[in-house]
Parts: sequence; structure tokens; C-alpha cells
Amino acid sequence: MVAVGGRRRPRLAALAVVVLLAAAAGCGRDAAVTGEDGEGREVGGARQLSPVPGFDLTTIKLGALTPLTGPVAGAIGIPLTEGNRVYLEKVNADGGIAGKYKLELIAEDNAYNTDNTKAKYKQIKDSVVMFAQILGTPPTSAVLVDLKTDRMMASPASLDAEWIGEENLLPVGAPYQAQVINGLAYALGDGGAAGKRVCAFAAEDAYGEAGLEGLQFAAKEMGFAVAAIARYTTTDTDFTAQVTQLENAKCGVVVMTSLPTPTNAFLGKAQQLGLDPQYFVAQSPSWLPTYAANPLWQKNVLYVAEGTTWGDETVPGMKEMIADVKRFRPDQKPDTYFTFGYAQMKAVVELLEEAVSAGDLSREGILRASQNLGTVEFGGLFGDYGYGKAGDRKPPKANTVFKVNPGVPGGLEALKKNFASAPAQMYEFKK
Amino acid sequence: MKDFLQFLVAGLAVGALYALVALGFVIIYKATGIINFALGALALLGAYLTYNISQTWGVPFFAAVVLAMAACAGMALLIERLILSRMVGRPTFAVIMITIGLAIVIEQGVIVIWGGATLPLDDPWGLRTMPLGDVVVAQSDLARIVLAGALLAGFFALFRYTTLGVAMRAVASDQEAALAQGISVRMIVGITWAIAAAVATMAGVMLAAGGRGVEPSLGVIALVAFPSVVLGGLDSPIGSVVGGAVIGIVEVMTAGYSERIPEFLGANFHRVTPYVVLVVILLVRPYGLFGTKAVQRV
Amino acid sequence: MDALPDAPGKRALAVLAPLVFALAPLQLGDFPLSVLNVAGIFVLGTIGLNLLTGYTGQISLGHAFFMGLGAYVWAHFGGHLGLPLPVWLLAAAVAGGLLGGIISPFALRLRGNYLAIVSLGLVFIGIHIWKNFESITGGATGFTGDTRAASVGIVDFGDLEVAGRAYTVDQSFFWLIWAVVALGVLVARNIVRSRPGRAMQAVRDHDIAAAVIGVEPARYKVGAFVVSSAYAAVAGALYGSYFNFVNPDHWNLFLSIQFIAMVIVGGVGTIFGSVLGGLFVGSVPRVIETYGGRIPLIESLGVTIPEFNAILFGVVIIGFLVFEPDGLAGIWFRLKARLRSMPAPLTKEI
Amino acid sequence: MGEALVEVRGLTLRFGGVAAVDGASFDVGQSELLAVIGPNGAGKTSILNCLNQVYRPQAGSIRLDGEELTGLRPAHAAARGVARTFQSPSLFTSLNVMDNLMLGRHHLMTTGFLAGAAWYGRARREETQHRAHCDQIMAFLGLHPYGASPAGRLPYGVQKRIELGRALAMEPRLLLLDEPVAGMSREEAEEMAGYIAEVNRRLGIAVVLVEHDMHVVMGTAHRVLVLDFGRVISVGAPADVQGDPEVVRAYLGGPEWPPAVGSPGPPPG
Repeated sequence: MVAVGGRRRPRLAALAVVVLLAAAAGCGRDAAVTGEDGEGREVGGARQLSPVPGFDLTTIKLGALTPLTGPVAGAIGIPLTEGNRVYLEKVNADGGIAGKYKLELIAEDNAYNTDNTKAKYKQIKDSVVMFAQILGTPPTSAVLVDLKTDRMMASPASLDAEWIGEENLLPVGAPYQAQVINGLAYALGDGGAAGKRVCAFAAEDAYGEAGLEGLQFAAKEMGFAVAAIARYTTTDTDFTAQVTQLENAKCGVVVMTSLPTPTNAFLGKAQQLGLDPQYFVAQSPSWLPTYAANPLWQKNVLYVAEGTTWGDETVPGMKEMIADVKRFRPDQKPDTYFTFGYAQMKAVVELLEEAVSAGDLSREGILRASQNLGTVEFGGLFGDYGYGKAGDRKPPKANTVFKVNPGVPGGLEALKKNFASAPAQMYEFKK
Repeated sequence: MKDFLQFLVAGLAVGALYALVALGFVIIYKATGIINFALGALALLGAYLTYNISQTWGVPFFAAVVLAMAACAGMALLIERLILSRMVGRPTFAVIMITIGLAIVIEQGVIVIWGGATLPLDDPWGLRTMPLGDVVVAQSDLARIVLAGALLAGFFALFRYTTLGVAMRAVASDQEAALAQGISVRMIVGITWAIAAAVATMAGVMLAAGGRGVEPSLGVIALVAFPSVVLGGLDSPIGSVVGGAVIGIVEVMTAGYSERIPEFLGANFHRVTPYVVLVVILLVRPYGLFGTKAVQRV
Repeated sequence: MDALPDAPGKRALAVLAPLVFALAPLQLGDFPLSVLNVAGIFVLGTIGLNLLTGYTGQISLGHAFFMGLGAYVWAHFGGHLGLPLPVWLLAAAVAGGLLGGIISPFALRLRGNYLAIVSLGLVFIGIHIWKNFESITGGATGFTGDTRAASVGIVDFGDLEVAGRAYTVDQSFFWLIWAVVALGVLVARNIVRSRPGRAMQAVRDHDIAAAVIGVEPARYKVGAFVVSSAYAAVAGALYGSYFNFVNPDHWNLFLSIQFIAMVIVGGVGTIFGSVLGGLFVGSVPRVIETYGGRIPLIESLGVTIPEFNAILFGVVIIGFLVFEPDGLAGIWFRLKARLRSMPAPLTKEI
Repeated sequence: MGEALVEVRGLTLRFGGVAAVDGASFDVGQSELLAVIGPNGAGKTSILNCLNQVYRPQAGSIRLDGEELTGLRPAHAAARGVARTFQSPSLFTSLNVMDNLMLGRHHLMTTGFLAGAAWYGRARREETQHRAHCDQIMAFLGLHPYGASPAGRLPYGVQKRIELGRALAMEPRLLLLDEPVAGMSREEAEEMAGYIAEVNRRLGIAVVLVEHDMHVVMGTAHRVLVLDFGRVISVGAPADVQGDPEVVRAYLGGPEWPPAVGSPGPPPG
């Protein structure tokens, strides 16, 4: 009971540690998980691939970290991953990468949570050549450092401008800032709201910050003053204050960088209190397909995203996608996130083709391939992306402005497709 | 002035919700001395039950609300009998944590059953409004204030004038003495859970009404209502009404006049004003405006 | 209570633990190591909360706040200024302790229920501060470091190379995190078996009786709060360094609840239990996710594995509180007692 | 009586409008054993609670060796040498006997959080030294057989003894005992009375004893103080008090009066 003696154990333990650490030094794991011998060897003039983690000479495995359960899953994670899969199945049906290597997607549930994303990343990173999708800004940030350490490539499914300068990321689409600028350019231009007072309703998160950056830039370039900015937080139950603030500012155009439920509640309160601007400009993350039937959204909402009306065969990318949907997922409902996933996988496939043709599917090989990738064209589903060295990338600055129309498939009718407004073209994305 | 009145009405409507939830906390606290962290989950469950009964089964809205209140009350009674009653005599800490565990299970159960999407409630108010002088009042806000008021008045009548109310007050003031009077403390504690769940259901439904719809984050209302409980006093039903109203108004006013708030306090300062009020009240009057100071006997 | 490895089990542990500590990273892949690393960070936080809640009887839902504070201390001193590991780790402990000390007098005015509510407010106020104090926290976007700043002298845990052998971040952080855990366990055990620890338990068991024999309850409540916050902040700093990313919404109420769950599952008022609790809550969900597909029961319930995990979390909390209030540690001690009471020739127990 | 250890003057304690103690004045001599008796609700326990400042009296003064105690916090009163046991044992139920006793020595020890965390060195030396002292107390009270169990699981009589032990570990000058033999069997009560008398005689610690068991009171007390409705109605040698007409009137109708020495005390309550 009385604490005396006990000298022996610590000494014994310390001894054990010393001995074992000495032993450990001799058998550290090879740092070569990145697979230096993934480098292609010249065999009879043609480059031949070597097996690397995630590639066994027949199948190329890709990872996805995406919410498959919870609120974000149904709205975004599942349709987006389905889009990934449909494009992948199309490639496989056509023979695979370079006509012979089949693709396989391992999708893990990250529950839109940073801890889970980290764990799942570690779980599958050694069985995939790269990550075809990581959904959301915080999850991507959480594994960014691991991507760098592991020399791993990943394609983020979020339109954050931060990603452009990261050599380990393969972003697609025009960032949120461009969405706001293009949306405003349309509203104040073709939309006929020139001279109207511009206001904003913004979430208090990275997405909201990005939207406000775009707004400030647009204000400077297009020469207007921002009349009012109303912020909200996730626990807000009532938007009277925000609506009143914007109403008092006599807003004619309200840019909404917000998430679906608060956006919907905000629109409802606006109607009740008589805030009736010429346009509410919504961004891609504000939308749920169920809103198509909602009169609030049909009235004066401009929705800024990518692509075109679902089924619009005048846009080549959409035509191709609809054909693939009919072939592989005839039951797929119109969904903008499906389109996102489909186009995203196209970028990934182009990257893999490049890596295979360079004869190296190792992590280093894929990173190198991304620098030589050049411009990837999305046939109008996204603006074309000029890849290259991280510092020299040319992200698209084009968006499509929709209006809500329950009469068209998916409820979104393209008003102006794939345009990059003059101020958007001026915008320089800083890292 | 118009803005002020507009904020006042909105604040009262938010406050009515807080008051309902706060009352739920207070009645359970009075009878058992614990804070029921599962109350938000019960509000969520009640809202989903209302959705299910009215939308899926086609029962008229108000009848559906009453049925959902009854169902949720029954559920709470069951939980109390099956789980909480085993915890008599155990440390407060353990009992509070049980209610947190319950909250997690109920919330996840709701998501498993109904999914995570927002479901339309189709309440009779929707986005309709009515003018009241200069001010535009959402009918759903008015309904919140009126229905919360009616429910609270009903509770006070029950508490003051019925045998059950007398028994509840007896249990609240001294369990042993109540037991000696032949009052079944077990039953009363169960009933307080049922009443709290019914009141919480009303809060959940009223939160979802007016266009928001039923969705998994409705339960947060309980956490947001905590400052109202502390302001009013954990053991004072009247306090929950006053606390709810004050916090609701303060919150909406802070948001409404956010431009006049010093910038260093940050954007969305209204999110934390209830907690700032809470800290201040605890410094000045640790037991709330209407709460009784606990005297510890040796 | 005793420091003497009297039982053969303890002696075995004394040899085995360092063995596992040294060899595990060489045998396990990065995935299991990353799970154990996060679990180790959880263990540190749980020890802290157990000192406050388990040993001193003060319920706090504010633990996530102090963990966030530590993470931002790393963000500033480590990620931003690039100062070495001992500096930011110590700074986190000091910052956590200091802020805990400043806040605790508020908390002290309150008993049980009230403290729980107010500490809950701390989490909300914290998130507000993290989002608005942009120069250090990176605002709503969060902070991503250019470096993990996890170096002690020439040893850099962010990029460990010994004798020409390189180790992955998960390997080196396993050594770092679990070494800090070992130190944390030692310090906590020393506190609880000496005068201040006894006083904390006295305050928990009977605060008036404690005052009457000369233990100032306020002093030990504050002390426990300070130590507990320091532990949380150290855990948070390690978390920040390991993830190299600090996000304001991460320090939310659910994290606080997870810590309380770890205390309960491990065993209220035991340091050993905190280790078990942190390991259990930190790793069981991952194990179920990995192998859950092979359990036919889950699918027959009509729930997905993550849904199953979430419900299980709640059920485990309730189940332990109702049926096994002493937690995993209680089960362990009972098992040990049963083994001992079996007719064995060498038992010396009374 | 010589120089008094404790001087209580005009002590008044009210709860709401009710005076639990009403202008009580009395002395406790060095090494004296003073018993306080009176009907239920007479204010006996309240006086003890004032003496160690668990309750704050509204008026009056309490001096210990000439130093004022009123206004101090209980922990500080304890540090001045006032020890106390409770009517129902108030042990630290999850701690074992040794830890309960060691807590009695809390104010005599100095290890803080930092020294405790480091453990090796001063903290450990201090621990060993004080454990030795507690060991003696355990031997004196026959507590060794109960060593490892949590105090809350031990029999009632043993808990009472541990509580006395914890008070003794404080090395007090004044020991306040609140019904130390309540609820005990005759043999246990005799044993406890023996311990009390021995503590008082051998260690010279002044004792204020609140007790219903007249056998114990009359057998151990040097003087008896009788309270009624918070007032001191009689003080004196046990035999004198027994015959005081005031006292008889106060107890009129009560079953325990006149207290025949040797009769078992009333049940605790």
C-alpha cells in the first residue's frame, strides 16, 4: 500500500525501450511506398507499366472519400459519386484506360467529418493510385498535408479557389468566387438589373467567405457599392433580422452564398416581410432538387452553377452524359451533383491516360502527368481547365445561369450557358 | 420604430419556442433535479411524428399535432419507466449523461426511419402573413406566440388547480414528504417526462411550421434554449416564460441591429448573445431571475 | 496506490507496454496507426476530463473548447511561427491551464446541472471566437500549416529519419503521441495518489465534510479545472500538429459529449479507465466500419454501418451507465479479482 | 476551570425568521469535555455548525485561544484546529480508510498540484511520513482490518470510528462530535465512549459532544450544557444539571427525562 521501492520497474522499462528503439532503427519501413519502381521500363521501344499500390497491371483502383450517410449524403454525396461511377463504367465498357486497364472506384463514407476523412484516407491510400473524389472543403483540408507527404493526387469535389495552387489536387470547375461574379454580371447585364443596389446573404464558413470575396471583386470591377451584407449561422431559427437589414438597404439584387435549409427559410421570410428584389442570386451549394416545385424559388431566383439544362442536347458534354445515363443508369434522376461527378471523373480519366502513356502510374508518375496534362475539355459541363504546374494553372471562369422551372427535367433551365463575364476573366485566384 | 416592432414580434415568436422548451426542462428539473438533454431529440421526434401522422396518414393537421404530442409523451413515459427509473439515487452526472445517450439514439433513430432530407410539414400557416399596424406578422409567428401561450397557460392551470398539479408541486418541494402523503413519486416523475415531451413536441412542430419543414437539425432548438432556462431559473416555470421571451428578443434585436455592434465582437454576434446574457446573469444572480437559491443542509 | 509491481500481471505489463510502444509502428500499417494516434489524443483529453469529472465530480461539456484552444496554440506557435514541439506543447498546456483558471471561478459558483449548461455555452462562444479571431485561427476557413512543427532538436516527428531509415508520419506520431500519453498517465496518477488528488476526491464525495477537515473545495475545483483544461489543450495541440489543419466547427458540442462518453465507458474516476475509454471510443467505430460488412446482424436491422455506429454510441453510453457504472475498468478489475479468488497458491489478498 | 480554550458570546443564528441559536454564551475549557444536550430542534447541531463556520451566525463571537473564528471559511477554521464529526457519518465513501485519515492531515501537508505531479522527492517523503502517523491512529482505533475497502461499504459503526479517526488525524485542539454513538449497539456505544474519553484525557483535546445517549453523556462529560429553543438554559456538572428545574420543564413530556444513568438513549433522529 505505501509507495516505497518500485525502482526496479522504471529501469527495466527504460532498458526495454532503449533496446527496442535500437532494434527499430534497423527495421524502419521503406519510405518507398510511393513506389519508385513504378517507373516504366523501356522494353523494345514501348514503355511498360510496373505494378504499384492500387495497380496490379490489370485494374486501376481509385479512392473516393464522400458522405454516404447523413444529411449531406442524400443531397450531394450519393448523386455525385454515382456521376463518378457512370463515367467510369463508360470508360471500362470502352476497354478501359489505354484500352486495356479497367478502373475500379473504392468509395468510403467520410460522413462529411474531418476525423473520419483522415482515418478513411489512411485506410485505403495504399490500395489506390489516387483519389478521384474528396467531398467538401474541410475534409479536403484535413488530408491535404497527408496528400503532400504521400505524394498522392486527389480531385476535390468543392469549388474552393484554394485548391488551384495545390499540386496534389486536381480541381475542376470555376470556383465560388467566379460564380458570384458571373451571377452578378448576368443579373446587372442581360438580366436588366443594372443600377440596382446589390446585397448579400452569406453563411459563416469557408464557402460564405469565398462568395463575399467574389462579391467585393465584382463591386470593384463593375463599379457598384455593396449596400448590405447579412450573415447567418447554422443555429439561426429566424431570419427576420437579416431580411429586415436587406430590406432597409433597399436591395435590388441579393447574392446568396448559403446552404439549402437556411436559403429556403430566408426566401420564405423575405416573401413574408416583403423583401422583393429583382433577383436573388443563388449558388450551386444552395440547391436541392425538391426546390423545383417551390414557388419561392420559381419567382426571381437566378441559380449559378455549371453545365446546362439536364438533357440539353445542344451542349456536347450533356449529350454524351445523357447517352451514358441511358446506358448505365436509366433510373438516374436529373441532378446537378451527378453532372458534377460525371465531369469530375472525366478529368481523372484524362490524367490517368496521360500517366499511362508516360508509362508511370506511381504516385510520382501521376503528379508528373498532372503537370503535363494540358487543358482538359468538359464539353460544356464545366469550363475547360488548363492544368499544368500548380502555379501556372488556368482554372475556368465560366458558369451557367439557370432559372428555376419545374417544367424542365431537374427543374433548372439554363438562361445563359458557359459564359465567363469580363470581370470574372479579370479575377486572379490567389493561393 | 417599425423595425423595432418587427424585431419585437419576431423575438417574441422565437422566445415562445424557447419558453416551451425551457418549460420542458423546468418541469423535469423540479421533479427530479436533473436536466433532460434528450428534450431536443423529443422535440425532433414529435415534429416527425406530426409529419408522419398528417402527411402520410392523412390526419388533419391539428389532430395530428395532438396525436403526436400524445405519442411522444407516451414514448417519454416509457423511456422514463424503462431507463431513468433505474437511475434513482445515482449521481446527477450519470443521469444527465443517460439523457445525452438517449438524445443520440433518438436522433439517429429518426434519421434511420425518415431519412435526412427536409420534409414539408404543410402546416395551415405556411408563409401567410397579416398586417398589424406598420408591422407584417407571419401567421406562423403569431401561431407560435398564441399556441405557446395557450399551452403554458394550460400548464399553469394544471399545476395550480388540479390534484395532479398539487401532487407535482409536492414532489417538487420534497419527495420524501410527498411519499409520506401517499403520492406516487414514481408516477409523478413519469408524468413530468410525458408533459415535457408533449410541450417539446409543440416546440418542434412550431419550429418546423412556417416553411422550414421537418429536418434532422430541429433538435438544436433545445441547446439554444438553455440560456433561457438559466435566465429564468432552473426551477421556475414562470421563469421559463420570461427567460424565453427575453432571450428571444435580445437575440433577434442583436441580429437586427448588427450594424451597430462593434466590429471586434465579430460577425453573427447574435449567436452568442444568449450565452453572454447567461454569463452575466450567473454572475449577478446565479439562480436566475425567478429560481430559488438552493440551501444546503448539513 | 502502490508503485511496486507486485503482481506478475503488472510486471508483465511493465515489460510488454514498452515493447508494444516500440514495435507497433513497425508492424502496423498507416491506417491502424492513424486510428491509434487519434485514440491516443482522445486518451489524453479523457484523462483531463476524468480528473475534473471523475475525480472532482464537476460535469463539464466545455472540454472541446479547451481542446480547440490547444489546437490554435499549435496553429500559432507551431504552424505559423514554426517554433519547435516542446515550445508549443508547453504553451498549449500553459494556455489551457491559464484560461481554465480564469474561467473556473465562474463555473465554481455553480453546482452540477448549472456547470454543465454554462460549460456548454463555452463551446458556442468558443466557435464564435475561432471564427472571428482570424489572424490566428484562419477564421471560418480554418488554419492549414505549412509545417507540423513537430521537431525536438534534430528529431522531426513530421519527417522522421533515423539512421537512414525514413518513417511515415503515422509511425513517428505514434511514438510522439503515445509518449505524451505515457507522461500524461504518469502525471495524472501522481496527482491522484498525492495530497491534491485526494482532496479532489474528497470534494467529489462530500464537499462540506471536505471543507470541515480543512480542504478548501473552491481551491481544488479550480485546480482540477486548470489541470483538466491543460490536458485538453495538449491533446488539441497534438491534434492540430498531426492533422496539420484546424477547423473551427470541429470543436463542437459533440466532441465534448464524446469525451464524457469516453470517461463513462472507461470508468469514472480511474486513470487506467481513461486509457481504455479513449481507445474504445476512438477505435471501435473504425473497427466496425472495417469489418462491419461481415456482421450479418447489421444489415438485417436495415441500417447502414455508419448509422449503426452512431446509434451504438448512444446505446453504449446508456448501457454502461445503467449496467456497468464502473466502466471497462470496473469490468477489468472484477475479472482480475475473479481470477485471483480462484484457488491459486500464491494469493496474498485478505 | 482556568483559562478557557473557547469563548462563545451572544451567538445567534437564524434561518428565515426562526432562531436556531439565540444568544448563546458559554466557554469550553482547555482539555474539557463539554456535553451539549437538549430536546430535538434545540439547536445543538447548529451550535457545532457555527463553531466550525459551516453556518455563518448573524451575531455573536466565537474565540479560540483568543482568536476570532467567525467570518472564517470552514477550511480555515479547520486549519486553526477545529475538528468535527457528523451525525450521520460523512466519509469520503469511495476512498479507503487510509485515504480518509490522510485527508484529515490535509492542512498539515503542503504538496500542491505541481509537486504532486512530480511525485518523486518531497511529495513522496511527505506522503510516507504522514502515512506513518495515520497508521498509528488506525492502530489506536482498531481500523487496520478494514484497510483496502472503500469507506462507504463498511459497517455503520466502523464508519463512525473512521470519522473519529479522520478528526484525530487533524491534530485538533477542539473536537466537535455530533452524536458519535447514535444508532450503535450498547457495546459499540461503550467502545466509542471509551475512545472519546481516552482522546480527551490522554491527548488533552477539548471536546464538545452533542449526544442523546445520557449514559454516555453522564459517564464522560465534565460539564453539561442544556439548550432549549436555541437558548442556554443550564450549564454545570452532570449531577447539578440533572436536578435543574428549568431543565425538567424544558424536557416535560419528553420520554428521555429524567435521564436515568444506565438507560439506553433514544433512537437517533
